[in-house]
Amino acid sequence: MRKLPIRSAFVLSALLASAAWSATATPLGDTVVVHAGEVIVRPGEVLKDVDILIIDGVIRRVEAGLEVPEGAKEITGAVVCAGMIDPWSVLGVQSVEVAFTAASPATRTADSLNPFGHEFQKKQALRSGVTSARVQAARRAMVSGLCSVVSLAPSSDEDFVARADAALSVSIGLTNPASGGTTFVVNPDGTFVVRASGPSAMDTFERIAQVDKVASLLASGRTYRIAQNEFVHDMAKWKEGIEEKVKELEKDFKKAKKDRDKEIEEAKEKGKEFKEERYKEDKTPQAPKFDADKEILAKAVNGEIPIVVEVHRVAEIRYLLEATAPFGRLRMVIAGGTEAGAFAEQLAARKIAVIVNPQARGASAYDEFDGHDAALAGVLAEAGVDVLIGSGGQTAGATRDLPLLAAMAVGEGMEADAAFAAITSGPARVFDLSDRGAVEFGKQADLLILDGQPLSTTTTVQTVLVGGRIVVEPKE
Amino acid sequence: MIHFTRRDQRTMKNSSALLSLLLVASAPAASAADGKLVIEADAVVTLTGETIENGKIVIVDGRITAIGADVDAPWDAEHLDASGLIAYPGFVEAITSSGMDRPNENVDVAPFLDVRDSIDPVNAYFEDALRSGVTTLNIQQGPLCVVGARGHVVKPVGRTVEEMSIKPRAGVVLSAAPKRGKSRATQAQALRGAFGDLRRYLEKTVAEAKAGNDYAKREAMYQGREPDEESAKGRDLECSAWNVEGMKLVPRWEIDEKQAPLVSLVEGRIPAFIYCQNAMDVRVAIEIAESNGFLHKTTLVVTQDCDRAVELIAERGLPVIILGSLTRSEIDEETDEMEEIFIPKVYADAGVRFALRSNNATTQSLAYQAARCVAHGMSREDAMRAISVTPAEIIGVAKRVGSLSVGMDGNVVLYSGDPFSVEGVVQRVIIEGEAVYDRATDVRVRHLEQGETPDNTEPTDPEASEDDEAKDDEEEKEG
Amino acid sequence: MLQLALLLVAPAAASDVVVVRADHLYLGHGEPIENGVLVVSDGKVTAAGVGVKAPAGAVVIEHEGWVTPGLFGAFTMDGIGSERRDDTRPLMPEARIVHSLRPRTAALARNLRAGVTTITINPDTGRPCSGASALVKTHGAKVVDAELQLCLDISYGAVKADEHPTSLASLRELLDDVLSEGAGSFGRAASGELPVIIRARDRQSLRAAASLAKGHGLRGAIFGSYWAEELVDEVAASGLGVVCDPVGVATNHRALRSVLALAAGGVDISFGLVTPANPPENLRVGAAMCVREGLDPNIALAAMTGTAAKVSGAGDQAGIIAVGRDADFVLWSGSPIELSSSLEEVWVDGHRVHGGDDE
Amino acid sequence: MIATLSLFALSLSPVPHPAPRADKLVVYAERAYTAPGVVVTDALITIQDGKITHVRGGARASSADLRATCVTAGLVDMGFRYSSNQNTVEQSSEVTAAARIAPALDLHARGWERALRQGITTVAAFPVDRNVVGGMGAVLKTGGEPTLEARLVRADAFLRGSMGSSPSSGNRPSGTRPTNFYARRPTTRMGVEWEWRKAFYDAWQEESRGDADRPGRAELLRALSGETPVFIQAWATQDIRTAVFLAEEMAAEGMGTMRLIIGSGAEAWREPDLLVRSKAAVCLPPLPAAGRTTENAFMSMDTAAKLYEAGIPVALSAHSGYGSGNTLAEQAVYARRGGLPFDAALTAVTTMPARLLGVSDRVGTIDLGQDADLVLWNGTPFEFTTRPVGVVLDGTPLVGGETDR
Repeated sequence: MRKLPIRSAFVLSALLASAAWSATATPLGDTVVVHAGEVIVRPGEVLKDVDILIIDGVIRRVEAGLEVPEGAKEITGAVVCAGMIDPWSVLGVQSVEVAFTAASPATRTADSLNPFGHEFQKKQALRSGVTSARVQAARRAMVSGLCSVVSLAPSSDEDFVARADAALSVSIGLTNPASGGTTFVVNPDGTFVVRASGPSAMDTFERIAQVDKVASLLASGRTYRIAQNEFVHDMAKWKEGIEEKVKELEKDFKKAKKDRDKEIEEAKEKGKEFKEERYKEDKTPQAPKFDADKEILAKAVNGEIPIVVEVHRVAEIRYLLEATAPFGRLRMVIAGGTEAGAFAEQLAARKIAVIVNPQARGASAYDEFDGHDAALAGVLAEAGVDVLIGSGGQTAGATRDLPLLAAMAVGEGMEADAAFAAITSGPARVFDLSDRGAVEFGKQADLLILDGQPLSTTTTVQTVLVGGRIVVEPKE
Repeated sequence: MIHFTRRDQRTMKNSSALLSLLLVASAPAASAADGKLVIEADAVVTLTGETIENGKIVIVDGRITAIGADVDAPWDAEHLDASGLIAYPGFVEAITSSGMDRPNENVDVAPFLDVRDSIDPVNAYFEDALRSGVTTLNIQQGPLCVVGARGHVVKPVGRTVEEMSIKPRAGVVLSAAPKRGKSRATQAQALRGAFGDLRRYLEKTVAEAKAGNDYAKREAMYQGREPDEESAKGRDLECSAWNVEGMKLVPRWEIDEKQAPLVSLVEGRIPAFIYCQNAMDVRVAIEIAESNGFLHKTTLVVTQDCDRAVELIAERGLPVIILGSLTRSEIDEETDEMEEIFIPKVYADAGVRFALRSNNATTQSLAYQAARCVAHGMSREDAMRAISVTPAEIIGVAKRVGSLSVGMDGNVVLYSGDPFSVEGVVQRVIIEGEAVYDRATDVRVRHLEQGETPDNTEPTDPEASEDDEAKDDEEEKEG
Repeated sequence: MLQLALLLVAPAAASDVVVVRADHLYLGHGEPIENGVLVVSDGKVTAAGVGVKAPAGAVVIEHEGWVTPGLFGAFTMDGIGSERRDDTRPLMPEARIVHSLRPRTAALARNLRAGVTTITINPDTGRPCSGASALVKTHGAKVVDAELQLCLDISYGAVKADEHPTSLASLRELLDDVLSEGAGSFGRAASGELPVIIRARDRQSLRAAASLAKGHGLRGAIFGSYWAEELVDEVAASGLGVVCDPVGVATNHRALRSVLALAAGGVDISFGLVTPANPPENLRVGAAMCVREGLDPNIALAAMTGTAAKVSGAGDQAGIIAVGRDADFVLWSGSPIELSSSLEEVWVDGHRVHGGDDE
Repeated sequence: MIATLSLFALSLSPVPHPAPRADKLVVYAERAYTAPGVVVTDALITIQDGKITHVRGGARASSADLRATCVTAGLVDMGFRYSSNQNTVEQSSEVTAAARIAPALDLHARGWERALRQGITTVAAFPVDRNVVGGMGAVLKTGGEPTLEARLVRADAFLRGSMGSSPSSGNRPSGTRPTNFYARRPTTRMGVEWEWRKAFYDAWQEESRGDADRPGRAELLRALSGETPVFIQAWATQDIRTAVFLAEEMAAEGMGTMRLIIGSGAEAWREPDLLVRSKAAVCLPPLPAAGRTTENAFMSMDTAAKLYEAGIPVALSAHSGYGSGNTLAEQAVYARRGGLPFDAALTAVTTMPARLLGVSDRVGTIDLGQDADLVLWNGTPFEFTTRPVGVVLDGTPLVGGETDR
């Protein structure tokens, strides 16, 4: 039989230990005070020797010499920072759902989330300090649908999905891994070889055509919203008209009745059939046909939700920026952006955030990564672009390595504070998670207690708090 | 993407119309004189009441009129001497898609269809059901749908569906697990879309009716008439989750036949059976049922690792029907250890009512499934309940079948011994007072259990047999 | 501090003498030396340690970071295009991958930029014996050793459906037979003269590799660590080192556990590169990930340098900074274990070949 | 009445029990079926160093480490499929009598653990049936240290091969371009039988002529002489007949009397006289739900009983291990439902396969000096309502089921 590897006791929220996702965390009482040697309040802003007061899972105070309320649970740590947020993940989405390609704007990742899946990967991600993630199913579909932000240590099943429909996601020109094929080569000696040609990329025109499609989808969303607004307007107008007409009819009713009786009389006399006078009024305006997909597109066009576009190559990025320029309220976020460095200034000017995955690529990577430059995150940040760092949205296990990815970006020239912001406050801001991403008054107490700087290899995450609950306890 | 067990399909494939006809034809010959029958057995296991030693069951006109050790039988009743045998109520198959021509409809949302049009009364499946002591079957469309056809509860005898019928329009199947060509997200989207469409359809219908009335009023005024009396031929929507104001304006018969069954569903008038393949599907199933007001009429049809969502199911008090293998193993990614889980026990321990389903009529019949529960430490009573009373309750026929008591259908299965033991086999089956099965004259039992090869099962065409072989091999691989 | 003994007076001053004074000097083994000094002359290391005096006239570089030996990339397939393996017969012991090497290839330059100065180029696995690997410097494609290791594969990957051997039993028998017969390269492997690298893809083949090595007195390495967690004792007893499967972002936990278990069991480990499919930057990523899981940082450093060279049978030629050895080293802004550290300069044979003033 | 497993109750997981096997272990059972036909009530079985050292009836449970309602010897599955992988068979020749299965065994595969969990402690392992003569099979334990040394019960226990379509399907008829060896292999049943006959004749003649030795000859000769049994997969009637006729032809030619075991002999019931005449034994495949097995052979619940009544040695198999949903205990229940007496069912899953594999001196019964392989049941074995709840292998408790209420 297999040897049982000896493992240190690792206590985790019951969510992960048991099958159900509703967690019964270590009871802490309602009040927690964290005594910290150093608090990274937000990237670049560090307070030394302060205490953090948490009441009912929310940060109430961050100050030195705090008086500990009676009955409060006290925790001490060297460095405290906000829980990390992976802005580009598939943790909790099964690989078959990630690979699926037939989606529409109204398809919801929230529906393909498996609260019972990836238990171990979630546990590992939490242990490395990631407490939330934006997840996207059907990644390779041109329109992937709505993505969700999940909490990796939820306190209840409602809490599991932190934001069900956080943004609309689309992608431009991704290589379809199912494409390509095999060729059969017979050698002179009669032996044969089967050669796999590997997946083939779309050509540039197809990719550009996808940008067109995305732009026309957005336009259709706008048209839909306009039609809806027009209908509301027309309907109000019509009702007004009808009300007036009714008043008129009521006023004229006696006369009409008299006339009618008279006409019936006359008809009888003449032995003719009585003919009703035809009633005419304005036609009722017709409501535009409900379209679930256009509802979502309209929201995106209106900036009610962000739109995340995975796009990599120069040609598509250039055309995308051009084609989306007319949509003034669009809140666009670029994911991937392998060759986005060339557009840094434009991106900064239009306040388009870019989610970079600074992972090194081998020669077997798809052609969209041909222009991969490890320095991208640094280059963009330097130009003032809002850079987020994500684990790439392909493998659930990658979210665990989010802090390492941020460290890699630093190694390739990004400022350390910017890299830390790219996995905490940045994603929180871009995806409207106003209660996360910083250690300050009013935020949800998603905190990491560390023995060193958050991006260092040798730092250990000792305790993780989510909503004030301990979900990772220190190793023995 | 729930698959029918291969065995189901094979049973259907091996069906022999001839054998079934023989059986069906022989049934009326044994019918009771004037519809009165007395069965005298060594023991009568009623399930809901006491077990009666040397008991009698009196069946008049298909219903049980008396049951007990000392009951008076009508003087003119036919006597069935079941000495040496034990009487049980017939078992209840909680859900099945066997016994009909293709079990799945390709259209996503098709509650306007009815499985009755697909049921094949001479399918050998029904004969196999009798042989394994099943007297009630809930036939529903298969799991490859979004919203499926309406089902039908039948008994496994009769020459037509009408003769077989116990309860028509016995529910609608929905699937939270993706059908072919759909992902979980698009399946959920389609499910939600079906009810969204329904609601918008009703709203539009009401709005049109209202606009029509208003117009008629104005027209009357213009023409100098008194407006017609408004006649409310419809009634309010009785859905606990959402409402459409003004449904009184729309008579029910005016509702599109494609939408009408869904109206019954959201009003909780018919049961819903929702297929769940994995635990994650349970969440979607519950959400759809809850947000459309039919959770209280919902049964989850569960397979694979759905038991991981047992707390969710228990919280809502939903019953489940367990399909497929009763055991599964889980491997811990961190420790690499394997754990074996006996699925019914997980539900039982969480207080979830569950029904079992057979995987085939020979090696994994309903009685076998229940016996495995006993092997895994559950009580005989609980195990027996899972194939009789519970499924009868779930499909809404508990007042007629699933146990033996006065007033219930005269369905009695006479066993030679304990149905859970290796010796206990079905000797006779009586349905609504008619003796419909006798092991002594069962041709197919000699084929399946006693090795006798009926001539027509021997492959005659060598080419055809090659094909079968290839298929078998393929199936082996799949297994 | 053993390094304290290295109080050598550097040879006479010359214009080509370079002295690097670093906050942290790591020699490829042991612990890093604080405030270490490295003296290079004529492309060779002439002194290294604490308190080494700079010869007069030498160019002195003050480095506020780390200096380490050039990283060692085990098991690459760089610079050989698609000619990775000759498929005509199951045993090709005398085939040399070096003849497939195109010297001017971007792949070698990429290694260099990642701090990897020496690599082994291996014929692809998937045949019982696919030939000899080569030891190559990534700057200038200098072939250090054209016949470094004999490459064997004892796993299911080397079994073909339509050619002998089709079974694992025959595969094992075949390798046993040729090693016992001892002709040519097999004989040199069996005598311990030529190191081997044996591909193992599952627990069964790990065990088979260990027993093959034990049975024939082979030295060298197993390539493949994924399933090693439970077999550390067997591997340790075989005397073989392990070239671990590449570790990168999202590598699963079992792979990490196996690396840690091997290290804990005293087995010499290095990280396989498997370039160009796997990027050379992953060498540091793998080391960092293992450190985060609990691997001793010094073992992780050695697994990229000194131990790595040793495991691949190149312990005498690469991997460490020592007197008389080629002066191949890298200047980092911090410890290479920290991914936030940047590579600043790469020196090969006493010359700066990447970074520095050029950038 | 309900089994209590005091030791397992604490450690229910399937992990190896930390207790070293040198420790003494005492097992109590209300009934111990120590051998077919022998029942010891209130039995106390003492185990030392992995062997059974003492069995006594009328004892009290208090001194036992483990308690169960019933105990049998560990089950033996001689049709175990540890893998479906073709790399277990050397296909570069159709006849590879010298091939050994041992180096191809993946002792870490889950199949072993799955078999152990259902009470199977000993199995036969052999190459996948893609060759005519596949090679030498071995007998192994399903648990313990995952090394061959620890698990091997008997190496070279039998010569394994196949009749019927499995060695010929997928091969190409001659006339196609000979790109690989599939073009020269048999494509029909007669080709398969010819390979068998040729292999034996060649071995015999080479030996008679005193030709230089070659791999496989010794194995074939030992098989011919009856020294090692010949285990031939033959599902359908025609293949069973072919196997028997082959053995009879060899005997008639004076080349020796083979000990023939028909593997997966679903249709053996159609040829009882032939099998009795040739003294062949039969290992049955798992019972199919609708009667038809692979090769379209027909089998029913009473097949085992029929063979038993005809006096044919019969072993049951679940083809447990890789990908099988069947359990061996379940096969015994079906056989009993088909009319096989309890003792015969116990024989068919313990002593008979042990005898056929030549390992009955170590496994198959609970007797002094036998390996301490036990199955602990929560009731009378081979009933639908009972199951193995614990397994002891070589004196070490390795598996505990979930607790029973």
